Amino acid sequence: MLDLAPLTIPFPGGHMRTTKAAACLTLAWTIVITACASDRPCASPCGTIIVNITGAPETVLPVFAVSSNAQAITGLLFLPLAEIGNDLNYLGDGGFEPRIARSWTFEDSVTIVFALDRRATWEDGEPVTARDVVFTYELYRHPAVNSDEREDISDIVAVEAREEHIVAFSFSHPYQQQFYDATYHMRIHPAHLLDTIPREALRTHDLTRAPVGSGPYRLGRWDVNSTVELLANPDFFLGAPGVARIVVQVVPDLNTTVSQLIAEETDFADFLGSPSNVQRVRETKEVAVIDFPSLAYVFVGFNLRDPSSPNRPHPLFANRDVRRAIGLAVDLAAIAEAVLGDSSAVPSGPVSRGNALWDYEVERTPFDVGRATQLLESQGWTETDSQGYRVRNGQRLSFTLLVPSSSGMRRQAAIIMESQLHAAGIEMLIEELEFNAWYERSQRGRFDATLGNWGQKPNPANAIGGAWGTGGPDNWGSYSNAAFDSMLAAASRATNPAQARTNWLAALRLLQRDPPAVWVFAPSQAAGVHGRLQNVFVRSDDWGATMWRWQIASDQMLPRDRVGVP
Amino acid sequence: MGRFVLRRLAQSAVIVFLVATLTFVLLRMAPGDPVRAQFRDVTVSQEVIDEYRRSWGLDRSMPVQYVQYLGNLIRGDFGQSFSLHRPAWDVIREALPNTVVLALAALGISFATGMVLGTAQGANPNSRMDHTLTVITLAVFSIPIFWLGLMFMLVFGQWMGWFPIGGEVSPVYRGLPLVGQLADRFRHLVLPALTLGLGGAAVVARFHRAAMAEAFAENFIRTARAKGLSEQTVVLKHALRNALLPAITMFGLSLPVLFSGSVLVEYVFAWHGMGLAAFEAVGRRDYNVVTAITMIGATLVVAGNMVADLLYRLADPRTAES
Amino acid sequence: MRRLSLAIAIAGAAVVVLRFPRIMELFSSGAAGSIVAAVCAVLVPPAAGLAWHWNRRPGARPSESRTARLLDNRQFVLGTGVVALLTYAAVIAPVLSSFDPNTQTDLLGAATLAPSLQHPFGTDFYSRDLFSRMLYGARWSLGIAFVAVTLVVVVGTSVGVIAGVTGGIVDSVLMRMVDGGLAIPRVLLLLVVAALWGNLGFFPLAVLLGLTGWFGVSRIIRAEVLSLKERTFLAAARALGISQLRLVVRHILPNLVAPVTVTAALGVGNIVLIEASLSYLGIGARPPDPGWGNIIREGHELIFTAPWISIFPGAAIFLTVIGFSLVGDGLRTALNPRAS
Amino acid sequence: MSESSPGPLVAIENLVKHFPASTRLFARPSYLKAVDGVTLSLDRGETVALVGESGSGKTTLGRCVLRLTEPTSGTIWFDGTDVLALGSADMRALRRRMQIVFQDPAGSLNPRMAVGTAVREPLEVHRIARGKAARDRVADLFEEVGLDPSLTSRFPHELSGGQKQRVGIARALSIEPEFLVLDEPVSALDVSVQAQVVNLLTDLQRSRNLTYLFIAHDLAVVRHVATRVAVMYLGRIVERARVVPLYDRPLHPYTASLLSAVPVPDPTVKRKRIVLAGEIPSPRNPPPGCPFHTRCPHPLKDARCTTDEPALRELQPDRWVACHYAENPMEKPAP
Repeated sequence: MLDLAPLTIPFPGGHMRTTKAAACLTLAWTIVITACASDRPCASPCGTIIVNITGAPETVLPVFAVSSNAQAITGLLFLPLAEIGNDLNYLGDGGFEPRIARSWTFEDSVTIVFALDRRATWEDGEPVTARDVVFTYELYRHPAVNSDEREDISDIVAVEAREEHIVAFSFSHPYQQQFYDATYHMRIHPAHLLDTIPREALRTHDLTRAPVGSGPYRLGRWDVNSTVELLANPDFFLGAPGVARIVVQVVPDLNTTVSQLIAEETDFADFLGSPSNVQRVRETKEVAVIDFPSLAYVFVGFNLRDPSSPNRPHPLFANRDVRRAIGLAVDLAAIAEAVLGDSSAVPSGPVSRGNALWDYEVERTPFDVGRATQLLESQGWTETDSQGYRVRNGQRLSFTLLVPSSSGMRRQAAIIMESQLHAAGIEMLIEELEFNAWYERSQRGRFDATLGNWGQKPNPANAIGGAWGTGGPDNWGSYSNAAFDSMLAAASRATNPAQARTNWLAALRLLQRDPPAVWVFAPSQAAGVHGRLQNVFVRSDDWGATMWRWQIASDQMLPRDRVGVP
Repeated sequence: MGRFVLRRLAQSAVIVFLVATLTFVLLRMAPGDPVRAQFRDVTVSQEVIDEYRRSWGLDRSMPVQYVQYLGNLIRGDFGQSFSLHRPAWDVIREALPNTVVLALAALGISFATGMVLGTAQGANPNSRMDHTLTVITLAVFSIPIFWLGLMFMLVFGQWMGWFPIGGEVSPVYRGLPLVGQLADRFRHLVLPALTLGLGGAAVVARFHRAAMAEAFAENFIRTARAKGLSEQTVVLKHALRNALLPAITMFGLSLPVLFSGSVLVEYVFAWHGMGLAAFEAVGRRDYNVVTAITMIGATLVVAGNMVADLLYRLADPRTAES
Repeated sequence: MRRLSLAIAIAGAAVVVLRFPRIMELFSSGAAGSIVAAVCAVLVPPAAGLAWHWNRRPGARPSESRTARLLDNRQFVLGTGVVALLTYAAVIAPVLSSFDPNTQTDLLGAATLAPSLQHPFGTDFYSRDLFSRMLYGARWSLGIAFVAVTLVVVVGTSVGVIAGVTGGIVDSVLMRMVDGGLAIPRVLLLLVVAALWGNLGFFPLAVLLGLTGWFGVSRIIRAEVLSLKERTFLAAARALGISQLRLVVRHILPNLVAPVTVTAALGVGNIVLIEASLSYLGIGARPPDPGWGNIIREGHELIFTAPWISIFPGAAIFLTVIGFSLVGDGLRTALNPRAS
Repeated sequence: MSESSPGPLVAIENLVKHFPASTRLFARPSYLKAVDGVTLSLDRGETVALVGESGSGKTTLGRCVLRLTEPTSGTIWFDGTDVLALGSADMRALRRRMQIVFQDPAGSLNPRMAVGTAVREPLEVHRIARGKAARDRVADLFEEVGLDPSLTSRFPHELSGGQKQRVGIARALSIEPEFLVLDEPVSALDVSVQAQVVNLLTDLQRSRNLTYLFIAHDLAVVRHVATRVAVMYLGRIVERARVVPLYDRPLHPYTASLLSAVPVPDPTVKRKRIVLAGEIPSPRNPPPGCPFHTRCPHPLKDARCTTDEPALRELQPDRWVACHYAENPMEKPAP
């Protein structure tokens, strides 16, 4: 057969050709859209940032925010005592920037005293005081308010107002993450407005839809399903924001978001999806791609218990060598490259790229089919059936992997893994489930293996312990290793960074030898940003964190920047 | 006729009630937990989960929940949206007008295009034009709707830049003058409405062609022609009037199809209507929102069918006699 | 129809000649599926040739019969041709393609290749041969459609006939059920139901599609029965003391053949479309097995960079729907006794 | 078959059939009185003609007799049996003795069934004959009604109207009934064929000793067939008599007008034709008093006619009329 060069179908990437008619139409539109905005020069704040998110934010009050989008949006309206640094350091106070708190002192090993910034005011003009901080702490701790941050601040035993602008935090014991716990989880809420509302009625109270904050932006308009409009607070005590308005719109389909970015209809999306989407954006000169480390990692979790009767060990995965053999039989680097493209990375354990632990040098499991074969044969999987799968006592070496259908990346990884494991004589059946069904099956332990994805906070201790520690609430596969548990505890309670590091390293090495999962990949995330935006930085845990400092060059403004901006 | 209307109203109420019950039960049977669905990919303590469940009344047994739900419903309360911390009605109040606008535009496109094509075909059956149009309408009917949407988006949105790519209005809509707002709405409506309406146009054209051909074959058309009426008068006055009945039936039947199609179109075009809201709410296991949207969708469909039936009776008194 | 037989015979013969080594390979493989495909590939061309020859004989067709009218209907013949070719390709899939549909030939080197001679439809994200996946996907997509439509027709006709013949309360109850069924947005219903099971597998999915698709059919059939009931020949049959059962079986059902066939033919295309939409939403064939809907779904993410992945299955769905619509239209015209 | 019981073969007493029908939006439910108290009897071997314009209820009456339409009230006796009291099994047995031939020969045959099969079907259903015997029987029947037995494999749309009607007759005769309702059996046929079919029917009556209820919308056809005639108007019988006296001297103005419309073979004869004004009123709301008064051409018509409904009274032996002025009939139309 002749081997010709592949036929390529011409498919222009950007907007290549615009017909005359189209040009006329666009011109007409531009006239309509600009007619209403006078041609005044841009004094800061000016312009509009349009942000695409995939799902509607559930709230605009931080204490109820759960999704990352709601956290980013509420973060623009409400301030914490201090903001975590861009390096996401959570040990001591390194890198933290003042916000509501102007300064702080470590009074003793269990007390931090904050001095509040006297310039800080609520939108209604009231000053922000120590009373608000105390109120906020009580709010976050209150069972009826039921904030999911409640557990993260459980080491804080008391918050008291010493003066109108002095507040003291007391901790149950000395540890490295005290400052992080005092500042990262809570954003200060206005006591004078919210204190009179019964706590259980707060969640649905009218004030939660018209929040009064102290941040760089104020809520302009909120359409539940579609858009949140934020307007700059020109009197913000830390300096006026750079951009006059932020419109956050809900666009569920990432293809649509990417097309909108390319067509300059939107300015920012923190997630672009597949590498091919990222590539499309890269090819557009008006839009920049910003890579930043993600706080998530993807894994194949093994169930160590028999899914049909949890008291019995799993017939396959209770055996450590079978688990290791599966890890050795998949070419994780190839999967990462195929699925994530350039930003590929294989994790060494349950850690994400945005996590400070990422730099610790723990060896990755190598791709070594020979070693895998050796391990399987040592366990009696010596024969092979007609389809090439290993057989022992007439039983095929076969298991089912649960995959949530909502995640394209995970599905792709599963399909590649299926093929690689087939080559090693292991049958992996893929069972795609709708996200909630997948979650329920996984959480109830009704699976052989499940393809999961955990997001982490800057401090990963709670998330790692919850997912892999004995009896952890999210330990779906019932993994239990007392040595690992104690190393984890030691790492969390370490009083200096070196000690913490030693314990973390030991814990991760242990997980490598006795793997409860295959750590598949730790993605780096790509955000699309319109080129006219300057001073842009995307922090891994919160896309909105630095947005108030973003700016638009006045000579690069688009017509839509001016429409309706007061 | 009055009894007929009353009976149909009663039946419609029963249908909507049954649909609500079925949705209620199906949702709670479906795996997944509304509380867990709020915490995607993040760990959360059981304590928090339990408190949510208690405050949403999910800790009670299904029959108790059902009775409470019905009680609220009778008072016109669709319950709270779990994921948005506000009444489910708020979600619908925002989404419903968007869906109605899209559906009406799509219906308009379907019927206007379909009737014109169908009339052109039916008036000259088996002509060359008839055959060409048959193939074209078949082709349009056969295109998967989401594919059509993406292609429209790519060609007319991105390459040509004629129309915006998604959303029902621009993000800066509110700052526009009235004329600008109208133009903005129109520009956003074109692609989704075409996507949703073209498939329907093909169906309408096919049915209308058949009806027209049949009407033309009937004697009275021959009589009308014999009387020396112009071809145009024959087509418009006589044949069209008689072919209206199938069109009315089509209208009733096309409503459910529209609602199903709108889920995909709304998803692709980020059109914040009921279909998209339902899609998201199913994903978040937001029981009350899903049930409310299904009920309202069912009400619209049932009402549409009822109107179609009434029109049918008014247009053709013979049906009332049997 | 004669020309169609001839076309199939020639195409089939060409396949046999061009893919002869592959056929021999399949014969010697020993796998039952491969041998069946090889046997079909060898047998179809002579069978089509015979059909052509038989039709060529003078007087082979009584010019007055309904069959003859059907075979003279150009739309019907064209539609049948399209459907037959697609089905034929699906049956002899292993003969036409040397690639296994699920094999990832070279994950990092041969992914998303544009169409070439080696890969006529290109390769997908996983470097799998799309031509092969299309052929095997046809088995899934067409198979589901056939099974589901059978179910739709059987249930829809039964309910329609029962409601129409019985009348009264039974009719009211059944029709209100149908109204209810029509009032629930089908995609929503399927979303919720599918969430219960995930990857359903062939028959459950077909049954699900079938059981949610009969409402409209039963409406049409009931209306048809009601209009039949007004016809004198049923009164004549009743006057002759013919039992209700026989009345239904011998007098009503045969007169429903036309609407039922037309509905069925149009229904196949509809089900293929719905299955594709469902796969798009993540409910379809279990990966890595191909179905047209799955292929489109996998191509969706790459639609702007590797459009061929979704163009070919889209076109296949398009062809199927057109084919069956033409068949349905042809049947409608030919089976209408007044049309002569 | 019992030939034993004396008296008429079929006796209809005070038969009423109402159809529910609501007229206008938000109106109270009303009824359409298709048949409104008809009494009629047929002796063995005779032909009673039932005549009236369309809408007069004669077809409904014919169908009621066979219970193809369930009457609202009244009694029907067939050979001494109360037909309306029969259960479905007994009714099916009785159906062997009474049959119907419909007006529309095309509609009364299943378009999807070969005509031979259609005639054979009742034979098999009633276990009269099956297999070859049944086929022979069908061939005989075809010959008897004047059809070529080779037509048995044809479908209805391949036959002419006259042929179809002959099939319909053969089918009705297949189970050897004693009584036939002929529901305008020839009115849908071409005039040339009409006579042939009518002749066939008279021949069959003679050879098989059949009793006919012959329904027709004018008096022309029935003159040579019927022994007695009943004229219906708006669901009621307005005149009932033997053929000769009725044709000679119609006592009811409606009969007179119908009779005046019968063409006379001799074109030289001039005759005054009575043309009725308007159309038959809707049976949904029949006029008060004499139902015919709105169109009555009788010179003596007066206020009484609009208020009092005339009873059907026996004016002469076997001569019943429902007209206040039956004693002063209108002039017999010329000659």
